[in-house]
Amino acid sequence: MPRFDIPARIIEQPQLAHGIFLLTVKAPAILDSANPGQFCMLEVKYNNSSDPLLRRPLSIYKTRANGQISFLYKEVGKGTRLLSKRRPGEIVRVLGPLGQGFRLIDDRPQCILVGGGLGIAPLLLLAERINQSGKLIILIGAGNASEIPTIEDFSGLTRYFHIATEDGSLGQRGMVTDLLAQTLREITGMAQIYTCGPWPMMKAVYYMARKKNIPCQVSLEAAMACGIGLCLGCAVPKSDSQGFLHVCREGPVFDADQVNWEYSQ
Amino acid sequence: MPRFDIPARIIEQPQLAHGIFLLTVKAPAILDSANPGQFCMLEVKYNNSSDPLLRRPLSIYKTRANGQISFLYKEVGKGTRLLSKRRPGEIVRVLGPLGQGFRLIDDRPQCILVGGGLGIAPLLLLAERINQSGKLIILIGAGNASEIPTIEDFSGLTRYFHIATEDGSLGQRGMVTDLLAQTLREITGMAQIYTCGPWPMMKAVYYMARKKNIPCQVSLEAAMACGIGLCLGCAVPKSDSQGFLHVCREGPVFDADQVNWEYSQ
Amino acid sequence: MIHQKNPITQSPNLSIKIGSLVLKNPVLLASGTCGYGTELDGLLDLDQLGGIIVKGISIKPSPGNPPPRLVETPCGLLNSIGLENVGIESFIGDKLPWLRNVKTSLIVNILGNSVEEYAEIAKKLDGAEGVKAIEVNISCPNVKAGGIAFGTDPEAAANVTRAVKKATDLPMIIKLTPNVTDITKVARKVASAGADAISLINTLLGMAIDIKSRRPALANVFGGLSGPAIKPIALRMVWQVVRAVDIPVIGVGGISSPDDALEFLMAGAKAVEIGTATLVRPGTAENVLAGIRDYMEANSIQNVDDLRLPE
Amino acid sequence: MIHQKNPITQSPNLSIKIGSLVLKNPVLLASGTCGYGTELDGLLDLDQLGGIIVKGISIKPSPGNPPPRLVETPCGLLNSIGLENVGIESFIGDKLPWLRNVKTSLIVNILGNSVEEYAEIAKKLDGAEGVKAIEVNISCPNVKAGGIAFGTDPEAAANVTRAVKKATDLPMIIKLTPNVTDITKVARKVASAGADAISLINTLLGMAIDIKSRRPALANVFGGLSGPAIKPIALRMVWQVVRAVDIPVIGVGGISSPDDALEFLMAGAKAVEIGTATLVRPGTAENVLAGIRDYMEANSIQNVDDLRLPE
Ligand SMILES: Cc1cc2nc3c(=O)[nH]c(=O)nc-3n(C[C@H](O)[C@H](O)[C@H](O)COP(=O)(O)OP(=O)(O)OC[C@H]3O[C@@H](n4cnc5c(N)ncnc54)[C@H](O)[C@@H]3O)c2cc1C
Ligand SMILES: Cc1cc2nc3c(=O)[nH]c(=O)nc-3n(C[C@H](O)[C@H](O)[C@H](O)COP(=O)(O)OP(=O)(O)OC[C@H]3O[C@@H](n4cnc5c(N)ncnc54)[C@H](O)[C@@H]3O)c2cc1C
Ligand SMILES: Cc1cc2nc3c(=O)[nH]c(=O)nc-3n(C[C@H](O)[C@H](O)[C@H](O)COP(=O)(O)O)c2cc1C
Ligand SMILES: Cc1cc2nc3c(=O)[nH]c(=O)nc-3n(C[C@H](O)[C@H](O)[C@H](O)COP(=O)(O)O)c2cc1C
Ligand code: FES
Ligand code: FES
Repeated sequence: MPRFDIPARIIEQPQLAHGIFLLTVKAPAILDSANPGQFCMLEVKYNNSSDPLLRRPLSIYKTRANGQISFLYKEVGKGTRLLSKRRPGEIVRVLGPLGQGFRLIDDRPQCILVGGGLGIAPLLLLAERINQSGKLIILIGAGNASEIPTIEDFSGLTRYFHIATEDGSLGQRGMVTDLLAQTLREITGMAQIYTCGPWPMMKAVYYMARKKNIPCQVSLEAAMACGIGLCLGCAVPKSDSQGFLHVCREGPVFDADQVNWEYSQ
Repeated sequence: MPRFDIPARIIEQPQLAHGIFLLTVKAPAILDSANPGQFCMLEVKYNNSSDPLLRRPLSIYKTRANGQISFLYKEVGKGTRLLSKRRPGEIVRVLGPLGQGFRLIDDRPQCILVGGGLGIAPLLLLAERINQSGKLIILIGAGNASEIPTIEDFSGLTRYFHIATEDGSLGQRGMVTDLLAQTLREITGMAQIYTCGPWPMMKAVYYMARKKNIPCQVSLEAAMACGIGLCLGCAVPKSDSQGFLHVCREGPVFDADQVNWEYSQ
Repeated sequence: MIHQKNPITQSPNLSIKIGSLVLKNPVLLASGTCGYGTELDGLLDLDQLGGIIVKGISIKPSPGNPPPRLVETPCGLLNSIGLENVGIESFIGDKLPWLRNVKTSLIVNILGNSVEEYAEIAKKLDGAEGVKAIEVNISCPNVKAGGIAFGTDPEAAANVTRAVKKATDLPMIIKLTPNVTDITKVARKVASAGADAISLINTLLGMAIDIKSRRPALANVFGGLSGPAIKPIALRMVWQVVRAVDIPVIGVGGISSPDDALEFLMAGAKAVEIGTATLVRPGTAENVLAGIRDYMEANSIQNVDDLRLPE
Repeated sequence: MIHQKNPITQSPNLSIKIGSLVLKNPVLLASGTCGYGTELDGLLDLDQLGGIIVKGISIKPSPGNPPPRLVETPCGLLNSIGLENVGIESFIGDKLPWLRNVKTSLIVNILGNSVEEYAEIAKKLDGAEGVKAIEVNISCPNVKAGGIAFGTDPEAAANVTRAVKKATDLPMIIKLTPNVTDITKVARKVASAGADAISLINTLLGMAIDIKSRRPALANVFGGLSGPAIKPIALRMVWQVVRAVDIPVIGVGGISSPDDALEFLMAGAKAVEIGTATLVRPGTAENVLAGIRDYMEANSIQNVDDLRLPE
């Protein structure tokens, strides 16, 4: 599984909604070996500054045939703020593709994607891939419509597409887990759930899936220093032992059973 | 002597020659109380980054009636490199005007300004000020022509204007001290020397002046943390005691006699 | 996280007590980074602050170390000023009168070459009108004798503490050096020797080499490291000392923002000192103070002491 | 500054000797920041380097500390990994075979809970094909027993040194902790107890508080501070220890660029280890090595040992 640490030129970086950016860089080498659910580590510091010190992990959101990769991200702190100031033509160092992405399960004709807020980021490539084969159900939730400005990228992929927002500004008023409950009531036959979003949401999704005996893959987040298994910092407790999963190396996508959901950081 | 620490908008920042920039910001408050030879401390870090930590001292090069101040500087390291990346419209924090500038001596009809390389930066305002009264002689030296791209700002001010470059690419081939030797041979009557440039140059200028009993003011540089007398870091040994001059507070302009020129840092 | 459930109606109470000393708020200026106060005139409203701790004063005036005295490091500053100061006589005669007019608590940082010298300076300050407390610097890494030598030896630290205590009735803060194996040992010793409070940390001993000139970048070779780089170490030591002694602890080291200050207050510091950050931005202390107030209001915290995390 | 007067014709000699161990150049990867080597496959050409020091190994496998284990600080990184590792058996069985094929010197970092454990691991490594040296970690701030407890007590440090020396014929590097009052004391003790070399520094003990959750940011409360922030402290300690002992000293702490490495080599370090910088940019060590070579060529320095500043 080849990985590359390359200086990538910024093609564009529009602000899609308040604090949400879509960064597109040219990185053909990374693109060629990228799988749905994988991520990259992006250098956010300027020039020779060492503050912020660490790179930031971002999921690969979209790829284009011409070697372009896009990252969909939210400005939440120092690092993402600096990144958002970068302009087309500038260079940003990108290390990737990293981690184990989603595993496609052949005997599951119905795939339910559950995304919360910017947790949709790793799901687009997956949705595109699934779309070529089985039945794709997409459920997306957010606080309000402006938190998910790229929703059109998903809505065209399948007619089984539902949105819930807490303030009702888009789709149904409520939580994405409400949508999932409805879906689980309706579907018959084998299914597979893929989810990414805030920890409490994923936890709820997993417990709902387990009740129905539906396998569930989750994409986790953890603070990372290296993204490639060197530092052992990105630990998440395992469900079955004293040990830890390492989000960057064995993840970020895990079978939800593996994770100790009761551990709160 | 009022000082201000203000966010100043960048008007323009052309690169005049390789690695030499002319940064113009809007800072009317600072301009109003600025005197020739004074400097400002400019924040060079981005956003919330604390590396580089310290501000950078730059002399006030030029002022315009509309509240604009210009700094003429050379990219030599991390801080100036970051500063040079800033674009019009962005904000840079500026603290100034700081320090004691040049003292105009009324009974000195002939004022000789000796600048080496970007040591000309604090001399322009002084030249403009002197020009209104006495006789102005300007001597400028540099390695080659491209190190002094703003030479026209000076050349129009007086007909007693001479340049020396080490490679002969502009003016006479040689050192600015050659020009000074010639000038000192020619002039008669009371004179005053003002100089800024590399330490060895200023030292040579001072020793030449002393031989002729001509008073000499020098603008010194020292590593600075605060620029306002808080840290006592910007020390330069005094000529007459164990004590130190503080470049930011008692300087940057000193009577050359006060300085221990034999101390090499 | 504490949510804003019942926004409080009174404004939060920021005043604190350090022994018999009452400060109007917990934000102080650290010694050596605010001169004698005058230097900040017009750039920072000293009247707003909890206190100002002036540059370390010795018996005799001192010229300090030869230059270069400063080197910038990643997120840090190395200094080897070496306690350049005007001496106690000139301080009282020339600097104190101006400082008396400032409406903040004046704390004088002192440094001696011997236990006797510490006591002598303290005695001189005892009668000086306007001085509210003494901060005893047993932690300066930049002077040959005295300074850090007292701070790294718990016994010596206790001796200085006792001597100063005897020499003055002023509240006495002992300022510790981080350059020790176990900070709690020194802290316990000075606490039981009668210190009214402990402040920490002074700078960490560091150095830099100028690879162009192929020489140490400071004329003095070693210098004291300050600034954001050292914040995690300062915070750890404050946390440890708060849990080791019963007297108030004042946190210092790399504080540049309200969030930084809140970390120290949550760790249990009674107050904070702003050092290098004032050099970088003279108005930092006012900004930190405003941010602490905002946080308390937003989180309905009435007293600044309540910021401390529950054990 | 040394000017390029007579550009040398041969390429500079970068090889160094640490006791009986010959390294092809002075650039090593620091323990805990390069995994077991495989993780860097394709991102860094290990064959180019002087050596690789793998993650600290204990007798039994260890899961390490609970998360969160990482916090970013200004120019620094706090970690509380807590020596998660596969244990000596699995290391020899599963990791060593791959490492044997790498054309660089393999150094194994070891950590025990007792003097006996250190000796036991060392004995196990003594016979292991491919292992060129042992780095004895008596400085880990993230484990309860052992680790730093040995490194802060000169006597205990000497005991571990002697025990490991007895257990193995491999060259033995003792890695010191900076969390001490006087680093030269510990250094002298381990040198006279038979260490072949000393490496320093391990991380500085620090902490951070998450003001949003109002909790220590690391589950373990304290962590070890590394990265550019600590470079001035590391360099100072290397300078001190180089002048205190006669055995080779290896410098580590905040080295990210060729200039950083040159500072340590000028201070007298025989070699350098790249730690946190590899996490930030996997190719750092190659870049550092190239930069050292360039500097030597530009300044006509034939042997890397000649970088050391004259006294
Ligand atoms: C595998 C993976 C994929 C991710 N994909 C995306 C994505 O596609 N879009 C997106 O908006 N965000 C994504 N995130 C979260 C993103 O990495 C953080 O929002 C970002 O690191 C915050 O950096 P900051 O400097 O702005 O925030 P700060 O809070 O200033 O960061 C301080 C430190 O905390 C770490 N940190 C803060 N929040 C998180 C977080 N949620 N997860 C991990 N580390 C964090 C930072 O990396 C940094 O080291 C992903 C995280 C992981 C682990
Ligand atoms: C009063 C005063 C006025 C100045 N005016 C000008 C000017 O008008 N134009 C101009 O080009 N330069 C001027 N300088 C020099 C300028 O401040 C430095 O070139 C600049 O600080 C270098 O920063 P850097 O980060 O690019 O270099 P680095 O070498 O990376 O800087 C590292 C550290 O060294 C300090 N430093 C480096 N060189 C100098 C220097 N020559 N003097 C003082 N500190 C230094 C920096 O401030 C910083 O703290 C002036 C200096 C002083 C003291
Ligand atoms: C330039 C400078 C001078 C200092 N002088 C003194 C001093 O005279 N007395 C003292 O106790 N501490 C002195 N200090 C230490 C600071 O008061 C403070 O303890 C230390 O810098 C850590 O805080 P900071 O990171 O906020 O600067 C000095 C620090 C600096 C940077
Ligand atoms: C995540 C991490 C894990 C570490 N693990 C070890 C270890 O297992 N054994 C050890 O001796 N040092 C360990 N260290 C310390 C480093 O080897 C090094 O001494 C220290 O980080 C300072 O160097 P740096 O600033 O270049 O990182 C670790 C450091 C980090 C950041
Ligand atoms: S982030 Fe370093 S091991 Fe996962
Ligand atoms: S730079 Fe701080 S006193 Fe001059």
